[in-house]
Amino acid sequence: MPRAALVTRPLDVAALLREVQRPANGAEVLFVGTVRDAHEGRSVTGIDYSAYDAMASAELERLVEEASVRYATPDVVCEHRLGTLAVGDASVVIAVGHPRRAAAYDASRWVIEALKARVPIWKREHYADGSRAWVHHGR
Amino acid sequence: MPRAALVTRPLDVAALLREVQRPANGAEVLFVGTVRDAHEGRSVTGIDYSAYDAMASAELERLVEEASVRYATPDVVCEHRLGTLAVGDASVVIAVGHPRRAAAYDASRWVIEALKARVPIWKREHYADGSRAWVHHGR
Amino acid sequence: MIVNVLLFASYADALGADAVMVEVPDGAVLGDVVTAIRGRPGGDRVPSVPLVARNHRYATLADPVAATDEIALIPPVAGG
Amino acid sequence: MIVNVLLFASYADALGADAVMVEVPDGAVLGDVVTAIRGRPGGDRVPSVPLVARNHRYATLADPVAATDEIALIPPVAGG
Repeated sequence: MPRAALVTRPLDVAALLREVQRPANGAEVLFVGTVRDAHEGRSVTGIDYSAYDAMASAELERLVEEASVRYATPDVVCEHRLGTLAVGDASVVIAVGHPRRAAAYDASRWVIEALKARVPIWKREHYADGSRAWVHHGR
Repeated sequence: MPRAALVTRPLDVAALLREVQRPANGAEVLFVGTVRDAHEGRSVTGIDYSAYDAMASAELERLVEEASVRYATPDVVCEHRLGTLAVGDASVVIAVGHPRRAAAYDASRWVIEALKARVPIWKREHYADGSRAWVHHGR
Repeated sequence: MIVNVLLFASYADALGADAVMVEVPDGAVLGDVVTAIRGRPGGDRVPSVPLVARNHRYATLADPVAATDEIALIPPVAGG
Repeated sequence: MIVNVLLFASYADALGADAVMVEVPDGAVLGDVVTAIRGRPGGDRVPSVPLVARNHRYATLADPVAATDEIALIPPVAGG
């Protein structure tokens, strides 16, 4: 069944992969978003992720349900981590299992794009010079 | 650095993910191919994977090198398992790390498609009725 | 009626609060709530047509508002 | 000259061997090797234009062959 969650612990990629593996599936695609050490030329040391928890959970759940219907597989799982993350930490994992690889890739891509467009989560970057700033996508 | 290998042990997805994580990367995409329980309407109980070992290794290495150049990232790793696999076992894992998610997805997809087109690996399916048959893609 | 409005991220910083109470006439729409918020100190940093959520779903500024609704102004999202 | 040709999967099953030795004239091309293989018992199950590899790279039937080359006939591949 599709499942989504906001968590404050490190994401367990192997566990999320197992969750979408079924004998009918021939392909699993995992997307892992990680904190980069640079953004628009500035040196980044970490990111605070915060959310409108109740709505972000609901929106993320609606989103994996929609992906499940759209791509015809029950095996769509997404976890997003909140709190202060260091460079290299995984902020989001999307796991999709599907009988066919093309659909597994497409569903995975659809979930991350929809998440970035719709789910009320914000990030504030910490820079090497000690300053911090809220980051918008597509800015 | 790009790396490819044919192996006869179970594939370790978490280790392959770690191999492509670097501070400059914001996205990792993992593709996992697994043995399905059915193919063209027949019930499958397992698959023997065999290869022209020397050439398959060389071709797989050329392929990850090419992906690395084509998609401008050193973080492309592929392992393919050989031997007799059961339903649910992972036969291939492709891990790509990249600063940008779109390129990570594209590189991952390119590697699996090229692998299926070019690398001299063969599979013989075992069916529930006890018979076995060599399987061709696109048949 | 009094409506409680949740603020997040850059909007919370701008208004100096995670939530503010605003008074709007009965029969008001979400646009009226936004106008009230923008009249507060720091409210000029909220755009005139921000994303707005009502009861955990995106809504439009023409949608009606009730005192029992959970209203939130949603700064540009940046998950992933 | 004598050329050793590696066979795999369905081709190995067809010829009943993982490798066969074939004799071709000096100056022969890979197409001559394929013709010789196809004349063996079971060789009719090898297509007239199969994939062929020389020294671990795909080659064409017009490419020359030397006795020291590692030649292989490659059945339709099915990795992944």
